[in-house]
Amino acid sequence: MFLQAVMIVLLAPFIQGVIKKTKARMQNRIGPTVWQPYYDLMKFMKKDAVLSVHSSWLSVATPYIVFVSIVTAGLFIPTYITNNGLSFMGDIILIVYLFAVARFFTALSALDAGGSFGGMGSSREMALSAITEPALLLSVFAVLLSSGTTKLPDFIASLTSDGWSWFSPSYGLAFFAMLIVLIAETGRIPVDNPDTHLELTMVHEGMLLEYSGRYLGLMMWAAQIKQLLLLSLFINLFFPWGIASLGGHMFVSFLLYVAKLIALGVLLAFIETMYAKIRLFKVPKLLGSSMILSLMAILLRVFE
Amino acid sequence: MEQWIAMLLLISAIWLLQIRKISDSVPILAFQSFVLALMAGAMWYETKLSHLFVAALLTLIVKAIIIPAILHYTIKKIDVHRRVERVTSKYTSLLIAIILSVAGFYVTSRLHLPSTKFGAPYLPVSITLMFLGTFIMIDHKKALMQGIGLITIENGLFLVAQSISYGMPMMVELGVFFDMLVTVVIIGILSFRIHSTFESLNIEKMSNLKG
Amino acid sequence: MADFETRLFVLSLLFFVFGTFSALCFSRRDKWANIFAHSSALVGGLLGTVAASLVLATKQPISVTAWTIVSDVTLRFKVDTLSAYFLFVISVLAVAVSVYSIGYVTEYYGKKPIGWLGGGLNLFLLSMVAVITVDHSVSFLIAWEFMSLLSFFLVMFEHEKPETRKAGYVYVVMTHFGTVFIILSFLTLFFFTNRLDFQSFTQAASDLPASVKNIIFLTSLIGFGTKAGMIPLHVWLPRAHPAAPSHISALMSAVMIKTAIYGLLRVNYDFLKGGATWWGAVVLGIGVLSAVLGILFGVAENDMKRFLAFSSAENIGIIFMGLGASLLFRSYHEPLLGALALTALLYHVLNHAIFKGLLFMGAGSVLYATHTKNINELGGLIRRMPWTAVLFLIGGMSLAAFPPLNGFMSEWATFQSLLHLSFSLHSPIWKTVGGLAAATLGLTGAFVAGSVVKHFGTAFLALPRTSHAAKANEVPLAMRFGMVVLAGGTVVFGVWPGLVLRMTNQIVENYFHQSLTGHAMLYVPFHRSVESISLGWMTIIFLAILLLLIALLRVSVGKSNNHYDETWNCGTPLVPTMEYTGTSYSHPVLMIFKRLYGIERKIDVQGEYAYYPKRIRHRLKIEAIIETKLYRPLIRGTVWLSQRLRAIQNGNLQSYLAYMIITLIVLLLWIR
Amino acid sequence: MGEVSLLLIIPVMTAVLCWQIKNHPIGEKLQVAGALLNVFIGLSIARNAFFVAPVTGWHHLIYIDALSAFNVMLIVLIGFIASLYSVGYMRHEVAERIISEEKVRHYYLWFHLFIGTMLVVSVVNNIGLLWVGIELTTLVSALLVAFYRKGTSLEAAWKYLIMGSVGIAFALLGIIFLYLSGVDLFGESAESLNWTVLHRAAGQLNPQWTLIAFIFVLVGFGTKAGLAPMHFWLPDAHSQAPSPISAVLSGVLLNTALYGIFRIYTIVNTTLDGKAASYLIFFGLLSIAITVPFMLVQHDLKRMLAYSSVEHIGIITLGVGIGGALGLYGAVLHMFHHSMAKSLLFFAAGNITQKYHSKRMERISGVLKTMPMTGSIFLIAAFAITGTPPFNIFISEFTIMRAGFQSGHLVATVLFLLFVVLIFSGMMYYVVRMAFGEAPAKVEKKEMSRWSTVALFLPLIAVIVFGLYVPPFFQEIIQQVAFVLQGGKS
Repeated sequence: MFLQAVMIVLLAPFIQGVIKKTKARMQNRIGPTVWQPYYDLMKFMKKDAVLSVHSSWLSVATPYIVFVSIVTAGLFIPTYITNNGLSFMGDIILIVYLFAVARFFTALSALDAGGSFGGMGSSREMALSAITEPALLLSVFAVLLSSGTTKLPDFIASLTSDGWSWFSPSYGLAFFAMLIVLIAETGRIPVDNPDTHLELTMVHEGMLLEYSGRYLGLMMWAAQIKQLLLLSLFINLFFPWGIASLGGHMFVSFLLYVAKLIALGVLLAFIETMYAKIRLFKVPKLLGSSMILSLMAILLRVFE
Repeated sequence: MEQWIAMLLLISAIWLLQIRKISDSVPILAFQSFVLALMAGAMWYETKLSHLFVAALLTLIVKAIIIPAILHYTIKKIDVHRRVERVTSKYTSLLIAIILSVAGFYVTSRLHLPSTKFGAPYLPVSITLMFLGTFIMIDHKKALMQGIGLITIENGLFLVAQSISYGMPMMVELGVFFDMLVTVVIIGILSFRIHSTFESLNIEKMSNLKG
Repeated sequence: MADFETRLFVLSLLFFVFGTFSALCFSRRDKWANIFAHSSALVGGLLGTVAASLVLATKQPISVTAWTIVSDVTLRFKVDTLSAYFLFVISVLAVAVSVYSIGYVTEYYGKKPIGWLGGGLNLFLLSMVAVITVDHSVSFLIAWEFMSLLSFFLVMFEHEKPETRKAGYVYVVMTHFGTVFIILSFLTLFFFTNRLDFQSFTQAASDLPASVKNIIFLTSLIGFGTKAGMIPLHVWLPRAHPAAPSHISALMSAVMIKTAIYGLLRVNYDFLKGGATWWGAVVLGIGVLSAVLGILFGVAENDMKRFLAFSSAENIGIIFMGLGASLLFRSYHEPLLGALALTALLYHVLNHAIFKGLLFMGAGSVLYATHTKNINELGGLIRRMPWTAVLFLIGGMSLAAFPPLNGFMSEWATFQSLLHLSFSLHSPIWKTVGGLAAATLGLTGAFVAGSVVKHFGTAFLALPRTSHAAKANEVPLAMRFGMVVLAGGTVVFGVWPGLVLRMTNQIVENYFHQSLTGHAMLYVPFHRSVESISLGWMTIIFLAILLLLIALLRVSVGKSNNHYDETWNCGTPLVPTMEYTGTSYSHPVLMIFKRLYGIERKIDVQGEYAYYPKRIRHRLKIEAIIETKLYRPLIRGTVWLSQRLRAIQNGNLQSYLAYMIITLIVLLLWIR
Repeated sequence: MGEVSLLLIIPVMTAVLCWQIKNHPIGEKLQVAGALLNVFIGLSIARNAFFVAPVTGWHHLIYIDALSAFNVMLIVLIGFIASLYSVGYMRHEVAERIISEEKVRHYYLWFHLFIGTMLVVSVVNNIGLLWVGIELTTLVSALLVAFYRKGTSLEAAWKYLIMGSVGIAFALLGIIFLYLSGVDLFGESAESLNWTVLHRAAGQLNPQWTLIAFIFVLVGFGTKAGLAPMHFWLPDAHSQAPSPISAVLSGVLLNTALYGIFRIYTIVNTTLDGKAASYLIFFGLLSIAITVPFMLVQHDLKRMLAYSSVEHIGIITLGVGIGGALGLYGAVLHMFHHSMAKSLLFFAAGNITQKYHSKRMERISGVLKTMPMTGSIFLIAAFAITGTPPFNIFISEFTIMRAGFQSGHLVATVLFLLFVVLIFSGMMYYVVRMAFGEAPAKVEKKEMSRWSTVALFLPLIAVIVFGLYVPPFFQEIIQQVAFVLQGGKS
């Protein structure tokens, strides 16, 4: 478990870098190196922090809470091994709610300083999350329905054991449903724009506006980890092939896992360059369509 | 004989509906009561039941003399010589009266009650009298006329009481007479007060208590 | 052994009685009334807690016969495991609330009769205990209405405010309507069993014809549902709860509406013992409806207590989901799953009682310190009242079902039971429904989180918006202590589900002959897989990682040195009016769900250029569709009709006489 | 035997004395004393009737069984409380210059005569005399209704008198028919109207005659008892009379009229073996239903209470109609409970109207602030009268509902429940508005006189205690009365 914790923490910035790099290339820019996020984080950690005079202890506590709760959630998500021996204490529901905790504190800290940008971002985030969360759950359930458990390791075990049924249509639908949710949750275009601070468009970044130094670093790191976790969740729900159970040939599966991550990252970057950001009040429709997809997936699964 | 009496009673009741002045009602009422007394006398003559005689006597005294006297006094005191006011027109009221009489006869006929020795024809008449009495109260707007309607109803009662059941037990009859008397007196008192308060006996003025 | 518990139970009742009378005796002396009333309530609560836990431990029911009311109606208290569980909930809340009140009622000193308030509180507790312990339908009805009546009077405590009077009226009428339905269901049971005591209901009711069972089920559902505040019968709830004094609202929201759940369990599990499948579906549907609509209406609120009231409706919805699921499982003969669902709902009953009590107390503390419940007039309280802030935050997190607090545990169990509708039942409908229901539960969870952020953020963070908020002071010790008790509860019952399971299993085993195991971990062995959750361990890991992180940062880069400066506000100094208000916070949601709110939005811009306005007024009129579309027409129609009907009494004597004679003639024509 | 004559004489004596004694303070105390004395006598008679044997006398002119005794008990109790209350009430009226002192003496005169007439009604054995008594109550109480010589009170009195007399006349016809139905059994003798005799022979009576007799009696006495649709005089009279009189009218007079109906009903029902019950159920339900709109939209406090009386008379009638041991038990219990609660309510309303100088409910608010005692009692009574637990009315209403379900009158019972809850919501709307809130500025915060508050307590105790505990001896009494109503056979 400790290994996994370290792994996700260290791997997250790399994936972020990969995505940024790919994007840059697709926009015919050289772009920073894939290691850039690591430099950023180190820089942030060293820098002094400026906090608002109006802010309370909450602003200081939040980054730690957010970071830790996301890392904790990471321990329950299979990455390159099915079972790291922790799954008895949590399942997908706990994961979703740990993410919710992180989001909750982020939104609170955004209000702490009293600026209207923070409030704007926070209120948008919470409004969108109210639709993202059921969409995520629904798409996950659509997949889990086949194995009848909310425990991811058991699910993956059953999935790998009784063959990988990618071609069943319900999987296809669920796949697209979850892809939409994935984009929304990682705060990427067309739902949110991660590299802007323009108040009309931003959602997640707006909440971090008052942060600087180590606190900002932790927040961004946490965001990257969350992105990694969602990607690996996605991967293991849909392409769990080659994943090792405890004591299996770890190394191979680890390499496979990284490869899948990179591939998915590239895909995300691709999508991001293809589309433009849509209006805030269009987003619910998008997520709605995701829910419809997962509902259809469930129906197909049920009535087949 | 019985037929005649019955007819007279009916006519007197309908007549009460047709009067022009309130003061006219008093003699008609007296006449009605007199006929009633006559009837009681006749019953006594046929059945030789002593208390029927007493009843006849009481009817004569109380109903045909005292009560009209009281009413007359009241009317004089309030001096309502004016014309009576009706809800319906004279002819409509006549029509309704006829209908009510028919209804009364019909009702009693379809009750097919076991007939008694004497005065079988009196039953429908008495019920009709009650209907007509109530109609008098409904039709006339002058408060006093409702007293008169009431007395008509009571006459109808007496008709039954005397004829078919050969009168009630003595004590009850006395009580009833007493009540009649008191009622009329109180009606008199109240109509005095009403007249002094409302400057009229028109009960349509007295419709402030609604809902 | 049992007689010891009996003594404790009777003693606790007597303490409530004593509290009532002593408070009334001292109604001249506020201080004494306060102390006597609430201390005796406290003792009564403690005794009740002990008695309840003993009964749950030993499974020996308490039975006390008080007296005979009329011929065959006896007032007897019988505490079996189900009653004991609810007794436990009530008593715990009684303890916390009575401690809290000692501080809270000081606000009313000299202004309002403390004696009546304290006495009312005691009687209210007494009546609630009676409701869940009497075992005869007539005495149940008496206790039930007595409870409603007392809560009505307590709601009316600040009857100078017109809206309070309106709330009280709506409340008392709706609860009476509900009672009528309960009476109907009892009478129906009586019609077939020819007895009125619960004993014979339990024996006879299970083998009634199906149609009769359906009638009983529906009437009892409507009857108890009104009190529980299920949508669409909830309209009294968001009115009455905010109107009452806060410690009373805490009791009403945390405990009183739970007595309805008790009633439903009694009827469905003890009396009817199984019925049609659609029962579960109906309850589940109502649950989903209540949960979603309840919180959606709640999101729009800027009044703390109104929001909490709406969220009570939402939580009732969650409880109903559990109930519906358990009924479904029962009708499909899935004992283990039924047990899980029943546990989930019982667990949530306790949890909701605890955190909703805590939150209402928190709102009460804010009210006490600032004399306003409107969050748009608050702000920055976290610095003025740190204790209240933290406690309120804990309550809010538990309300939003965040691990490691208790709210999460029961929601997890509910999630599991809903999901296993689709995992374990074979009918395709339930497979679909289960997933959807679970998703809606997620939806409500997210909305709750959003509203909690809104309320905590607006009321406690950033700059104070008014002088009330700026001059607020921390509340007295007693109030804080009362809240701390419940806050402790949220943590303990979160990380140690075993405590609750030990109690609920006693009940669940009666009905499903199955039980869930667990100490620090809730463990459900299904035939296909094993579901388990352990917040205790999760917390430990969480803390471990936290410490590790801090330590690492310390050693690698040392302590972060912070500078403090003005919030960046496009270069202009930040003033409170620029802060995000509650209204603006919930605006996106309102826009997304326009249809539900019947929003009337008016923006009028003054000034010659629209882009350089002198003044902008923005009015947002929100009304819940249920009231406008359902209730208002009904009421208007009734009044209109009765005004027409009143015409028969037209004040005219002649027409009255006409009625008489017509009646007579008709009757004479009627008879043979 | 002497007791009974005392029972009838004392009220008359009191009346005359109050009228004659010019000294007002003595007079008012004296009338209270008289009423109190009568309570003792009445209760002792009642005790004999309940637990020993029916009291008879004056060669079978007097016959007091459980039913009569029950009525006597109610009359003396309510009478006493009302006379107690009248003291404070009338003092206030005099102080307010509304009436003069010798008008008060007239008031006491008529008041006690009124009580006397009602006692006569309930002790006589002969149905004819019973009729006479009821007519007398009409006449006397009409004068009391007209007590304030205002236009409205005269109007009310006139309507009351006329409708009452017409109804009574119908009733007399009914009684004559009843007499006829028995006359060929017993021949013309005073005995043949004694209801003991009739009752014994109920089996052989002529069914046609008895049925039509019952119809006339029902419409007739029904008018007096305020059964819909003959009730229209009732709200006027009850709202215009002085409050203590309203209490007596609602609390006792209606019961007395019902007593007349039930007496005859027991005979008729035995003759027609249960055919008559349906009429009672119909009129009972109609009376409950007809009050609903007037409760939902109402402006006058005392009218509202009057309508609620109509409702409760309906409930009692319904209970008797439903019948069976349980139904009758409930009905009788309801009689008692209604008298207590309603008189309490009227007394409280009397205090309120005197304090606010108005019966218009929109002018009344914040009673709890101006008169905490009266206000809280008013609230309790209001909840009690609408059948809310834990107060007495609920017990009886629920018993009647039980009986309804037991005897299979499901529709009637459900309708009954529906109407009751509608009435509750109507009444509460106004009660809440009156009791709570801020009082108008001009009204001073002070209870009415001690007399006016003390009188509230006796019924209050009944209202509260009997809701939670009906003492066994009282249950025994109710059993007895129900037994009589059942026609002596269980």
